[in-house]
Amino acid sequence: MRYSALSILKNGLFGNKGWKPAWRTPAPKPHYDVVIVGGGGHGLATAYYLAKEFGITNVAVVEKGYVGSGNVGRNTTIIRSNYLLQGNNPFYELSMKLWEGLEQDFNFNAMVSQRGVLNLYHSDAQRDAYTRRGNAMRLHGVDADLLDREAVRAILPFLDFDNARFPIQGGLLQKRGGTVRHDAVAWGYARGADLRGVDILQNCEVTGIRQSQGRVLGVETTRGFIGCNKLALAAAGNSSRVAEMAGLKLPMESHVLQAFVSEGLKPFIDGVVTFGAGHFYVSQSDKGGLVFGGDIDGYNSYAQRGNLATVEHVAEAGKAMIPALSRIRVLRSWGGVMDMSMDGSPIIDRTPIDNLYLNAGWCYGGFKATPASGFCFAHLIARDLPQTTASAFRLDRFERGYLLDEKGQGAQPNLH
Amino acid sequence: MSMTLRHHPVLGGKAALRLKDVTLEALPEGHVLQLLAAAPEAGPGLRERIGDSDLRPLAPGQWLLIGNAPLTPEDLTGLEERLKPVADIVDQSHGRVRIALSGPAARAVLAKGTAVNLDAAAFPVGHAAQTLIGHIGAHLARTGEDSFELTVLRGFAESLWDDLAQMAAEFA
Amino acid sequence: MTSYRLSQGGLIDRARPLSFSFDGKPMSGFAGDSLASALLANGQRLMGRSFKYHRPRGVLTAGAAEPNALMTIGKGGRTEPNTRATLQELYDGLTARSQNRWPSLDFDIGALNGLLSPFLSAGFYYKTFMWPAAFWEKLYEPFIRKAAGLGEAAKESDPDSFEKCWAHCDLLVIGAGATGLAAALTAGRAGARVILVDEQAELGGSLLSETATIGGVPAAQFAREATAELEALPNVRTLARTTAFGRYDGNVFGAVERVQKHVATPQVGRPVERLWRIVAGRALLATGAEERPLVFGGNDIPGVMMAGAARSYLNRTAVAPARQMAIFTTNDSGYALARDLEACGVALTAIIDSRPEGAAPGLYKGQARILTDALVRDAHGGKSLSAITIARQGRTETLRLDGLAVSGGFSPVIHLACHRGDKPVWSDAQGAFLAEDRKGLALAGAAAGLSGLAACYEAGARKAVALLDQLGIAATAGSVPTVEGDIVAPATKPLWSIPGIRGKAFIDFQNDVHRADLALAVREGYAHVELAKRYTTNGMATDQGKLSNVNAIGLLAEARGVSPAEVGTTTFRPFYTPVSFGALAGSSHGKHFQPVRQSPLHGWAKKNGARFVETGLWYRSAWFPRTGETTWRESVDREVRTVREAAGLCDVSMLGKIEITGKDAALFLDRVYCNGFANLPVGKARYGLMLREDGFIYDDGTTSRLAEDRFFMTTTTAYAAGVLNHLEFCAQALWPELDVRLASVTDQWAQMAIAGPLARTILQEIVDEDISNEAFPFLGARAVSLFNGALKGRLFRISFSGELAYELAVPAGYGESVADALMEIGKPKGLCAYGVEALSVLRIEKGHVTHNEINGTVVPADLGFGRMVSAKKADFIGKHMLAREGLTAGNRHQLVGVVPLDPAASFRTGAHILAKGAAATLENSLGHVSSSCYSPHVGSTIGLALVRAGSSRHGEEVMIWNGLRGEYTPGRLCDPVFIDPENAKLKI
Amino acid sequence: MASLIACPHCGRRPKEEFTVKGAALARPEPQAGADAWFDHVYLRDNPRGPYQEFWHHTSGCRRWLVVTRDTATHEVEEARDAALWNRETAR
Ligand SMILES: Cc1cc2nc3c(=O)[nH]c(=O)nc-3n(C[C@H](O)[C@H](O)[C@H](O)COP(=O)(O)OP(=O)(O)OC[C@H]3O[C@@H](n4cnc5c(N)ncnc54)[C@H](O)[C@@H]3O)c2cc1C
Ligand SMILES: NC(=O)c1ccc[n+]([C@@H]2O[C@H](COP(=O)([O-])OP(=O)(O)OC[C@H]3O[C@@H](n4cnc5c(N)ncnc54)[C@H](O)[C@@H]3O)[C@@H](O)[C@H]2O)c1
Ligand SMILES: Cc1cc2nc3c(=O)[nH]c(=O)nc-3n(C[C@H](O)[C@H](O)[C@H](O)COP(=O)(O)O)c2cc1C
Ligand SMILES: [Zn+2]
Repeated sequence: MRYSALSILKNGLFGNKGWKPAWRTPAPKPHYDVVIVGGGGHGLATAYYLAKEFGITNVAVVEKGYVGSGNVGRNTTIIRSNYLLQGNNPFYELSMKLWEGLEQDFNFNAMVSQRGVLNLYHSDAQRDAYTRRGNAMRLHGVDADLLDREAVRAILPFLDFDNARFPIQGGLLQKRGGTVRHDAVAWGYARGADLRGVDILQNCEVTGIRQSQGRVLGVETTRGFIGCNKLALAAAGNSSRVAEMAGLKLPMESHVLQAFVSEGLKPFIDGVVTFGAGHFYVSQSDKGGLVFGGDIDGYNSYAQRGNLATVEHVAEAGKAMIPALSRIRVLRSWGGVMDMSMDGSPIIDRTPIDNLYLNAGWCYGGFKATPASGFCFAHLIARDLPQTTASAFRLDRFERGYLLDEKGQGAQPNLH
Repeated sequence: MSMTLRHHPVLGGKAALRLKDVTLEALPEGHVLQLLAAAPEAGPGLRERIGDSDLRPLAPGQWLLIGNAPLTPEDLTGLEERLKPVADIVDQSHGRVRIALSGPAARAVLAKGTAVNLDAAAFPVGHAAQTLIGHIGAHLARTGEDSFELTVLRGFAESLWDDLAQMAAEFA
Repeated sequence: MTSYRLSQGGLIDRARPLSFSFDGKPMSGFAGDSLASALLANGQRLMGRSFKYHRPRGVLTAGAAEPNALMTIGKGGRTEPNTRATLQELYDGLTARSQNRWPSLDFDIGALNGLLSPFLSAGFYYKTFMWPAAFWEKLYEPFIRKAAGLGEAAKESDPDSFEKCWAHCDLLVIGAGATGLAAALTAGRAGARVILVDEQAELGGSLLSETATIGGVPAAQFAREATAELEALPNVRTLARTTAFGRYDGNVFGAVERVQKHVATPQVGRPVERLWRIVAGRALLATGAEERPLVFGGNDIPGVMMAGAARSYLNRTAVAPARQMAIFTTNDSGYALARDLEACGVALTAIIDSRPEGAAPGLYKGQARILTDALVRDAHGGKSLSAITIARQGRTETLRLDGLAVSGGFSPVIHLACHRGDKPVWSDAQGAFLAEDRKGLALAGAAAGLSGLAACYEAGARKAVALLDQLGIAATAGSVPTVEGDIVAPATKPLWSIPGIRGKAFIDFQNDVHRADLALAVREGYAHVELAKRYTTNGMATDQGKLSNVNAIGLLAEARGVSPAEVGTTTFRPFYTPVSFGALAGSSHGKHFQPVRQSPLHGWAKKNGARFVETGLWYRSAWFPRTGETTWRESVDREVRTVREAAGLCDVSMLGKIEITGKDAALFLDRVYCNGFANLPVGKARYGLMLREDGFIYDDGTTSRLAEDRFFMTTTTAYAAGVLNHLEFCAQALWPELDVRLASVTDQWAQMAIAGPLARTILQEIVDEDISNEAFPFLGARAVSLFNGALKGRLFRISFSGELAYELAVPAGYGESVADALMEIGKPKGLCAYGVEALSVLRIEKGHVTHNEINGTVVPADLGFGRMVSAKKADFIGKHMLAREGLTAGNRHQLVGVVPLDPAASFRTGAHILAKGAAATLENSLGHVSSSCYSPHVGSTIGLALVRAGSSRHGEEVMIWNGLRGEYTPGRLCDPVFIDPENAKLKI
Repeated sequence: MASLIACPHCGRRPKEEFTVKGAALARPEPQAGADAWFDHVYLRDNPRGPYQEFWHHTSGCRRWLVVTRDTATHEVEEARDAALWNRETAR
């Protein structure tokens, strides 16, 4: 069923009784060509592109909860391609390009909204770091603008320019950055994949990986054994646990990141702004809530909830950046569990086990990567060759010393 | 070359802040010595070697020795000799600044900064703890039922003073 | 006018009239009124407009769950959008404005959306607005964004202050109704440390709205007497106007106290809100129960109200919600309202009771017509209720009236019990979700599903005893005072759906989610409770589903043919009610966002006219302009030249300084630095590189040996704290067997660099010892006597600038005086003060690195320090990862110098380096300029850069590419040392 | 967790006073070999459940602790001085 203004009109006139489920609820088949673990953005996008771009449709996505119950449904929805390193930037720009045509592609309005991402700087050193970054972007043909203080003031006059502990000196702006409606991404990919024959199996937790002679045979799940020719892991915050079922130990830790939404407000702030003198970033959803967040809590966690101290830190930085936030009330806080990798960059690679593929380590930045991650992972699964822009995301880079460390923090995940 | 050397106490310009229920005052920059024992569990014999100076626990195997009078280099060497081999001394007389907080509201003021439970049962007179007061680290000692002393890094002293003054404002 | 003030009764203070305004209209109320009760008393039942359809809305509740009566109060920086009129106390001069309407509350164009509602069903926006693609950002989205949101926030800063506080107790009691008061009294009398919080302006909970008597006195009076007793106990702290908003790990509760939200002009020196972090030994939730609305057509029309709320307005604030009322109930509690309405003289047309059997016999003695086995199917009216249609035994009947009170049963308020992930359990008997007692926390009273004042009181006391017992505190429950006139309402079967509804039947009032939306969600496959929430937005408004969630779950259960237990709830999360940024931020904002760390030489720098720059928490002197100098560059160039030609003095006090003692100190340093330290002679300093365990450089600095077992380490300013943490880690967690003791002495010493050819001459005037090159050669380090023995300091002959230079450390309190003295001595010889800008130029000219280069991705060899890495040592931090292929590869980024081909041209840090003639692509980027400056010595801009295989590229022509600024500068790579490569100047 | 960590030296203190480093792992012997070192520096068990990690009481006694904490419930089971841990467990 195609979505359009016309279909809304037609259905509206008949009591909205004619709508069909966005995706089916099939029973698991005994065997698939490809089984993807994780019905988050990446798993669903992988299934979608496997079917659409690589013609592999005998695919199941197994999800332990409901579609989008993981980080795709709990992130702060920021998309951008302002990466520094050669191993990263082209990949994220590919993702941005895919976002730009996504909705028409999968016939679902995910509200891809390029209202700009502005990173503030407060010191010469930060300015220089942003200059380096902005130039890396420009070199790859990505839009980037370095704004001075007055240019920032012109866009956001209500930031604290005059009484700040760390005065704002300027900012790096990516105009094509912005936000996307998180849930709609999961739903759009799920619907798109389902239409092409992919089985989406909700409430189906993978509890074991059956192997024989160095090959994966399939997965044990709460809904029985499901066989497959190829097994693809896209379990975001639970990657270590799933990989462990295959005997792999990964270079990552699971950490909790909190996010927040305020009460609904009339338009307050248009694009995304990040504070350079503390941990805070904010945007306003199309529904009117200010969606914001800060740094990770800093300790290993699988609990999907955070700590009051972090809440306070975030609010402090928020009010320091925008004094007018003072009387705005925060409605809800929640947490998401992400795999924080040892260099802050992701992994899309084969594993030492022949037909086992890994997509993991997205830290707090994998939402923006969703389309490219799905596309590149599908490419790897289908062709057994990395897609060029994702060729640096190797699993053995730690052992071999080819790290992708944008922040230079080293092998301590909670510092990335 | 002979010069008149002037000592600049960092809170020297601050008059005591006397509010109705709480008083805030900068204490003289006398001496603050950090005593470091070889092992955390060391410490016996310390008291005998230093006499009845004000010795406040800082961390396992570490103490602050505090007094209102500055020490001469000779005093310091003497102490160092006496403490060997039990503990080493690092002179922090200039690196740490003390602020006294007293009055019936002193506890309420501090509770705005520290998570240490200041209940008399949990933190009796003579107790000390290194802790955060808001965003600033300080060593907190209870010197009386209603009086406390804070020892803070010199660089943060003014900020801590300002914060305390703000926290005390409602008790004016 | 339909609602009105009763001539007598209530807890309001009729002697204290207050004036306020609503949408500019002047009105009046009394002390003790909420904004909502005052509006009702003024006959203002229309209080807001809904989110999507702009339906006219009146107040539905009298408490925290209010979804409709949200308004903007205050002015300027005190503007508060979305304020619940039900919890806002009235004060004199309060200004309130309605929201989400244009041009006015009465006449709102947005209400036209209601006509389009068939096309605006749940999730419609996911299905359209996709063509043409460019229209989304230009047209559709801006329109949607304007329509979205409720109140409008101010863009001004807040003039008032906020603060935070810690508190500790044995027992935290949340909610001060009968249950909470009983618990607090029991625990307080036993001597336990008790904190009792309640979000209402006054303690008492539903007792304040109650007409029953307790111990022979009216319930409200009982509450006041109990409060007085609690306030007199030194071990009890009572906090009214305080909402516990979250339960966190370790039984820490977040609570926010509205200290001065009920006054027109907050008193200066006191916060308007205070954030409490309460560390509770044990906690008791006595948070009561939320009455559930019923889902019939038009259930949102102003004049429809929760029965408990109607009781509260009537009894507590003496306001009649309407003139002609009916009650629609599924349980006995509706009859309590019936009794009270009649007592107040409000006409009661009928009680519509969904139960075939009706109320317990003898419970109700009033006059109203009672319709059992009956349902309200639809309510009618526009901005005010005018009639209801009742369905009973297949027949319908219409009643004309202006007020309808509803009670669909009760949902215990269990939020806080579920914040740490515990799932509530559906109870068929209670027709509600209940939470279980957990370690550290229990529930009692209505929050645990109990009804009846006596039962609640008894339970509160009993649970308090049990919780204290777990802490080893003995308490006794005492006897329950006699309760008279209480109508106890046992749980009844929930009523989810009502057949035959014509109008819109709302579930989530604020977000305009109605019954058909949920049905659609199920039809489209979003039937999981979490998906249904997200697809319809049910429960996502400012009230977080307090009224709507359980009804939605019941309806989903019916639609899916399962029990509510199987549907389950969505996740309870903080905040119980929304909390302001102000409260969460406390005083940490503006200039007080972070503390200031001040150098002991700050005063000296200020006197010398320094311009300061924030560096971490420090303020560092950046440059020292002199009269006539108009740009910072002029001053910096002069300072640099002066240092190279005469001498300069720079404040380096903010370098991290660590004293390391103990008999294994040297061995320890040998393990934490990649180069050797064990053989460092006493009296010498050495430059050290500290690696991370992964082999990359962590920090650098000099360490001097002051005695066999005493070292003095300096770190960079930025990494001072991190290095000490790291060293402590090594000493305590890795090698506790070593005798090594660490103390930060950063604040103990004022440290100044005296650099330049005349440095020695100047310094010798205050240093008592001989500091000639022979007596005190390069890298000498020793204690010195100053001013003829007046002061002891430490002197290090080290140089960041490449000139003859020293760093002198003196006790911080004397720093300013010593610097003054040096300036006085040095001035005639040309000594100047120089700041970090000049320092940076000097070090770039010399090719010295900082964290611009040590950026966490470089290994020693990248910076030309390969030979410093000891091959002899069996172990040091970082040794074992260094040999990896990627860390030794020839094309790694390595340190080089870079200059423009044309000396008049310049470039900046952050520019990329491209091979000459190479296309401008990221693949072609060879690296970047990590530091740059104008070098008076070289006479052009110079830079340090990290460039692929850079050390073998000296002499190569490149393009210095800065597309961000449109600057493309042809340049040449060169040796990174621009001055005195032989280090001759250091050794004179 | 945690809102509060019971420092064995200072008593219960809030998270703000601590710095977390990550898994409490014994450092391999210098000659342990590349695989052991790689495993030590980069690979983590990352369990859901009880977990030992290094916490530093930065704004308190400045001792490094080994905290045993459940990563699913955030319940802290034990916090002990890292030197003690090192002597008794790590070797
Ligand atoms: C608070 C927060 C804010 C963020 N903000 C941003 C942002 O602004 N921009 C950005 O780019 N990124 C952001 N991120 C990161 C981003 O959300 C993630 O990187 C990304 O969503 C991860 O990919 P995913 O969507 O596939 O993950 P998920 O949605 O988490 O998908 C993984 C799925 O695997 C399932 N699963 C796990 N184990 C099993 C099993 N054994 N069996 C079956 N299924 C299993 C999970 O239930 C889950 O649904 C944020 C993350 C968080 C937590
Ligand atoms: N069947 C039932 O479940 C039921 C239903 C309705 C009423 N009742 C009656 O209500 C009374 C119950 O008394 P009770 O003491 O248990 O409840 P209560 O409603 O009298 O008191 C609860 C109090 O807790 C406050 N509160 C709730 N959450 C809070 C939070 N997070 N922070 C601060 N304050 C918070 C409320 O504002 C209220 O003042 C009895 O009379 C009982 O019969 C029972
Ligand atoms: C971008 C974004 C916007 C959100 N806006 C709201 C909102 O307006 N109201 C609300 O109640 N929750 C909102 N949420 C939070 C969700 O209710 C929910 O807490 C979150 O998706 C995590 O799921 P969980 O709380 O069920 O674990 C939002 C979440 C995201 C990611
Ligand atoms: Zn401690």
